[in-house]
Amino acid sequence: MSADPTPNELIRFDNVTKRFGDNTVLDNLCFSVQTGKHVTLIGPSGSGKTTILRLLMTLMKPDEGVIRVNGGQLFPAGEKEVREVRKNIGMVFQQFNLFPNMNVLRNVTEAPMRVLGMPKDEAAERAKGLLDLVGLSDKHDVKPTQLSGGQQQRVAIARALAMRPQVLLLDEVTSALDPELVAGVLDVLRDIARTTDITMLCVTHEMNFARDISDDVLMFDAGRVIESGSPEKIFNDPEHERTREFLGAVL
Amino acid sequence: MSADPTPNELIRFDNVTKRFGDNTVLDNLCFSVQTGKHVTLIGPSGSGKTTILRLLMTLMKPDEGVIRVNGGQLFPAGEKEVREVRKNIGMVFQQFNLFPNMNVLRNVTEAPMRVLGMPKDEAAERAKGLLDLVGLSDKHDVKPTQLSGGQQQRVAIARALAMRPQVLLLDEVTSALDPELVAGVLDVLRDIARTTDITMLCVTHEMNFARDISDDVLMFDAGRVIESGSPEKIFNDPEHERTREFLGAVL
Amino acid sequence: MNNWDWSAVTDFMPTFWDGLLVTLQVLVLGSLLSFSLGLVWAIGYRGPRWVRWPVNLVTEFIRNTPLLVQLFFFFFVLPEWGVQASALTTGTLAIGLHYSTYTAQVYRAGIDAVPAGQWEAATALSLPASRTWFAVILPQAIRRIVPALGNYVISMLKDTPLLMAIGVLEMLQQARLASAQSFQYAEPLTVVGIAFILIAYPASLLMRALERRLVR
Amino acid sequence: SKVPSGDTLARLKSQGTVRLGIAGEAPYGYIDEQGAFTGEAVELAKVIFKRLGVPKVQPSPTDFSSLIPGLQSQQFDVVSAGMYINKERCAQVLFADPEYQMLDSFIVRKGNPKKLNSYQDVVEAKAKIATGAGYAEIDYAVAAGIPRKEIAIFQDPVAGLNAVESGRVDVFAGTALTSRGVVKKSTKAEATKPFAPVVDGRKKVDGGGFAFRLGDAELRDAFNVEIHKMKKSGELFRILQPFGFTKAEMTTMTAEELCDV
Amino acid sequence: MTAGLWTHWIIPGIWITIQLTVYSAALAAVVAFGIGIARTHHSRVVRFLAAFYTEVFRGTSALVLMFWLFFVMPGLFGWALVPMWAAVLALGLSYGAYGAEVVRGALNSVTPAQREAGVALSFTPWQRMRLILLPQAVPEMIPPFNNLLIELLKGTALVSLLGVADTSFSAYLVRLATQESVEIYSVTLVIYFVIAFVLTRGMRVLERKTKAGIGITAGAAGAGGTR
Ligand SMILES: Nc1ncnc2c1ncn2[C@@H]1O[C@H](COP(=O)(O)OP(=O)(O)OP(=O)(O)O)[C@@H](O)[C@H]1O
Ligand SMILES: Nc1ncnc2c1ncn2[C@@H]1O[C@H](COP(=O)(O)OP(=O)(O)OP(=O)(O)O)[C@@H](O)[C@H]1O
Ligand SMILES: [Mg+2]
Ligand SMILES: [Mg+2]
Repeated sequence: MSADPTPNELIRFDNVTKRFGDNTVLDNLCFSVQTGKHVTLIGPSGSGKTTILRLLMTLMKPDEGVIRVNGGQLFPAGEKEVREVRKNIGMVFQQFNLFPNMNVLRNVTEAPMRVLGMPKDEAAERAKGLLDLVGLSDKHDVKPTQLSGGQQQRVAIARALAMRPQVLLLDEVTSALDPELVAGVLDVLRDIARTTDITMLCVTHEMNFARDISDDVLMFDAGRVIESGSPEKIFNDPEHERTREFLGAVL
Repeated sequence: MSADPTPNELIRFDNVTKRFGDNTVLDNLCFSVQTGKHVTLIGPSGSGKTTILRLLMTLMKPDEGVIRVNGGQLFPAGEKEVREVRKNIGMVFQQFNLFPNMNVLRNVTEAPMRVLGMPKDEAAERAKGLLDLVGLSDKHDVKPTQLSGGQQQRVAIARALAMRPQVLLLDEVTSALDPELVAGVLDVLRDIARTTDITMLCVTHEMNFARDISDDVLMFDAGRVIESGSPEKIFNDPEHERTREFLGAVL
Repeated sequence: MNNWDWSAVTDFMPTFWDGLLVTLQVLVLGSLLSFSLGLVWAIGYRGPRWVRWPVNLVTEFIRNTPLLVQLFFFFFVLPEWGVQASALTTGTLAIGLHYSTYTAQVYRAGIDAVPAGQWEAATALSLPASRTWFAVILPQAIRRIVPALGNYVISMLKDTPLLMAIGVLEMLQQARLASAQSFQYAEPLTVVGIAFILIAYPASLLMRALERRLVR
Repeated sequence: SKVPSGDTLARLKSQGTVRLGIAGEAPYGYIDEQGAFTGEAVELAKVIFKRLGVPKVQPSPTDFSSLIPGLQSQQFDVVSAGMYINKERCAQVLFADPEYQMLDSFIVRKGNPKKLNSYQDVVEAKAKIATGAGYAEIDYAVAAGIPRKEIAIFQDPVAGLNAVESGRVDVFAGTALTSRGVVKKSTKAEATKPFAPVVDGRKKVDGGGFAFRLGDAELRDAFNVEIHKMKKSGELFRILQPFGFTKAEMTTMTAEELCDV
Repeated sequence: MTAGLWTHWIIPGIWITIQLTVYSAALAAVVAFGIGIARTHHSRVVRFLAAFYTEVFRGTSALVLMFWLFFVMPGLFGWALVPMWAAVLALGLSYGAYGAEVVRGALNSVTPAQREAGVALSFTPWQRMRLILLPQAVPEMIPPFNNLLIELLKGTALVSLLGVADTSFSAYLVRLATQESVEIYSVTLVIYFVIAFVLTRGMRVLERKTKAGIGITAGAAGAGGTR
């Protein structure tokens, strides 16, 4: 939560405020994430966790404040700069949001080919590797609608990774899944967290998963970070009353 | 369940069969209800209880068999005879089905005025009395959408009674209500059962209510009456294995 | 039917076929124009305010005023602006423009039915706007769009007779010319009326079948 | 409404109004810049019907090709709109004797670049010709050898003028007076010298007259009596002159003669 | 344009346009409810005839129908229609066919339970229609009716081709008198746009009122309107 830039800082929110009408969702928020760290955001519903990810992904704009990613400024900034910065960020959504009109392989190759200008063969090669990684090597030609939710979410993870982002944003990626499909998706993510040096910013209600993979946990409430630290500290010995209350309810 | 007509018999099903496609819902059903009795139909879901009430209300037609109400024949019969017989029957639905385009008072006065040709003043007088009875004397001018479910159901009961039917059909009238609203509606019905000589045919899952008001209980299964008798007998000492099973599950 | 004259029908048939050809020509070109122009409007509806607002105004205006008056407007005004166009061209442009304001709404509804998550996923993958539109959004919107467009093609067919007002020799104008010459009104007009029903009814059956298949 | 029957003149007298079908075309029956009805036919009708005992003339504009059907279906009691008397029309309506005779004229671009002065010129120059819906000029053009399909048809002479000005067509064929009147305000177009169309090798001079329903012979005859008187006294010319008619357009032809050709 | 042209032609023309719209809309409403209700009738024959009507009148072009009524009917059946009434008839019959589909759709959208409640109270089929189904279906019909009304308003311009002196035909005559095409047709388009705007506003008010009548407070749901 320090306010001075440090050399290996990848994401930085400075006094970011976001309002919806009268509802101030983020209130002068400051925080930063170091390169390569896996950070989990926890907090009660409506505390603004999703909003943070959507701001980073430029799906909405803050009302005030500055957001920086990898030195580049996301807000305020011109459309072109934003596009450059955005290429470093991947996101996986709660509802998967695969493109239903493309088969699995094309879902994964589309962006590298069109955005990074990767040749078709190379993109396909890479996509196959990633689909192997998420355990779907036999589903290349299938349309997303023919997959289970868990399979769709694993394709979505592969799709996000295909752009080789520096940061991966994950917003409750298992909460739309049937309980028996959750484990498969979390295993894939654990694998990625372990074997790559990607920076992860992760909103989740799966506290065990958060404990497993996180370097840092940020506890949110009412648009502010009220507590942060290692998962051991946060889960075993929270400082704030609010955190204790929240963990008491979800654990 | 006797097959010979007795003088004070009000409702009589003779070998009634009803099918939906391949599904035989009522299978050569025979039963009768004496004038003034309060009869409760119980049985597992899908056993055909609602179907019996809907046949009586002429909302559907049987495939075979004869249905008589108060000596008049409902099926087979012409449109005009049916309408005459139908005037003797009132029904209260699970989903209330009040008319949203009329206020509470008009919901209750409309049918007596239009169908029985009752003068407006008399109909209003009567309606006010009934709305008193169901405890809604202060809601005459309100639209149904502004009432709670329990209040709506009580208006629906008043509406059915306003036609002075000989028979009142009640199909799980409390099952769409929030638990705290159920008691009010059942109290109103107990009152009516006690103070009037109306014949009641009642489908319910509220076994206590059934025990309170019933003269007879008919146990249905797979489109047949498998057992009937006083509530004491049925609830305390059922003959059939199936009845015991069913009561074990619901009590 | 006291004075129905079959020979008047036979006399009319050759010019009727000419008229039918013109009608179909207007229909095909007008449809293509309205399909593409409508898409432009629809994309405009989603643009920034300074695009959206004028596009809305223009399309509302065109949609709420009669095609017939628009036909006159273009027919008499285009030349004053130095645009030389035949009646047929003017008519096709006018009907295409008029119907583009309807197809724009069809596109809009189809596009709005694509879940917001699809736009967000495209942004998250940094897909350029053109790819987002043509590879992600439109392919999904198309199943709602196609049957509705088909229905407007049928409406357009029924509006082609208006082009007679500026002298386009479509079916109705042919019928009128034939009548003005022979003073027999019943036969040519009846032939044209029946022709419309014979074309429009099967076409609308086809559209309904298509709708059932595509929109589920 | 049912088609009324019986003596039309008596009915008109008792109503006090006669409905006159016009085509909005100068100089026959049109509205002026103040929005009032005027024109040769309107003014003439006012005089004659007053003498027949019908004080009021109610002009009713419609498009040219709807005039005869409108007359037949009782929209109007009489029609006058620069309508030439010819065989086909005589089968549909009764014409009064013509109040004028008329040659055709073309509206062409200023200077008549293609030198189009007759239907024959149009054929030779392969020029694009237009005329009005229901006009007799269609048949003249066809008689000169222009395929019917290639004749553009406009609703009215102003549309024709616009088409000529903009180069959509090379000529618009109409009656001499119409062409002369319409081009008055135009800087880009002019009217050719009047000429007689040739049909079946014969020069054709047309006459225009009032048209009545086939059943209204008595009305037509009464009208004829008046118009003959006015021809003799010169009153007819005095009425027509302000609308651009000249002595050359006065005629002694009868409807009967014109109906034969 | 001179004042004379306005007072003699354009303004009376607007008035004719409004009259035509009102009369045709009234006829179309009668047809729409008649045919629309017939399409929910229990008798198969009635339903078939109603469907047949809808298909025929939706299949043909309003302008062709108008010409047919005006030019052909007198010859075939020996009675003539004033152009104004031929137009009202053509517009009313064909827009009525479109309206019938709206009525049918709205009636079908009332939950079947309401019909059953009506049966349980011994209402006759007609009483059920009048007292229960229609009052609930009408608010649903208003937004699509608004769209049809605008189409009908535009359709009234067709009468100018029969020589009825409505707004379009007045514009046409004024053009002949002044040869100023741009001005007159621009003004005409604006006139139609303004009338359409007023009609749409009126229908929105009507929608709010009828919805309030069945206990729905509009607003969030938004008035459908022409968009
Ligand atoms: N598009 C929007 N318009 C208006 N309000 C919004 C919008 N998106 C979010 N909000 C509001 O912002 C607040 C924070 O929302 P956000 O989705 O960030 O919460 P969250 O922490 O992700 O909650 P959850 O755990 O339920 O997903 C909520 O009160 C929500 O109602
Ligand atoms: N309209 C219908 N079409 C087809 N099948 C129907 C229809 N109505 C009822 N059924 C079937 O008839 C059977 C009996 O239905 P009914 O509603 O009479 O049962 P029930 O005893 O009232 O059950 P519950 O206690 O669940 O209300 C069920 O299997 C049901 O699926
Ligand atoms: Mg969230
Ligand atoms: Mg039931």
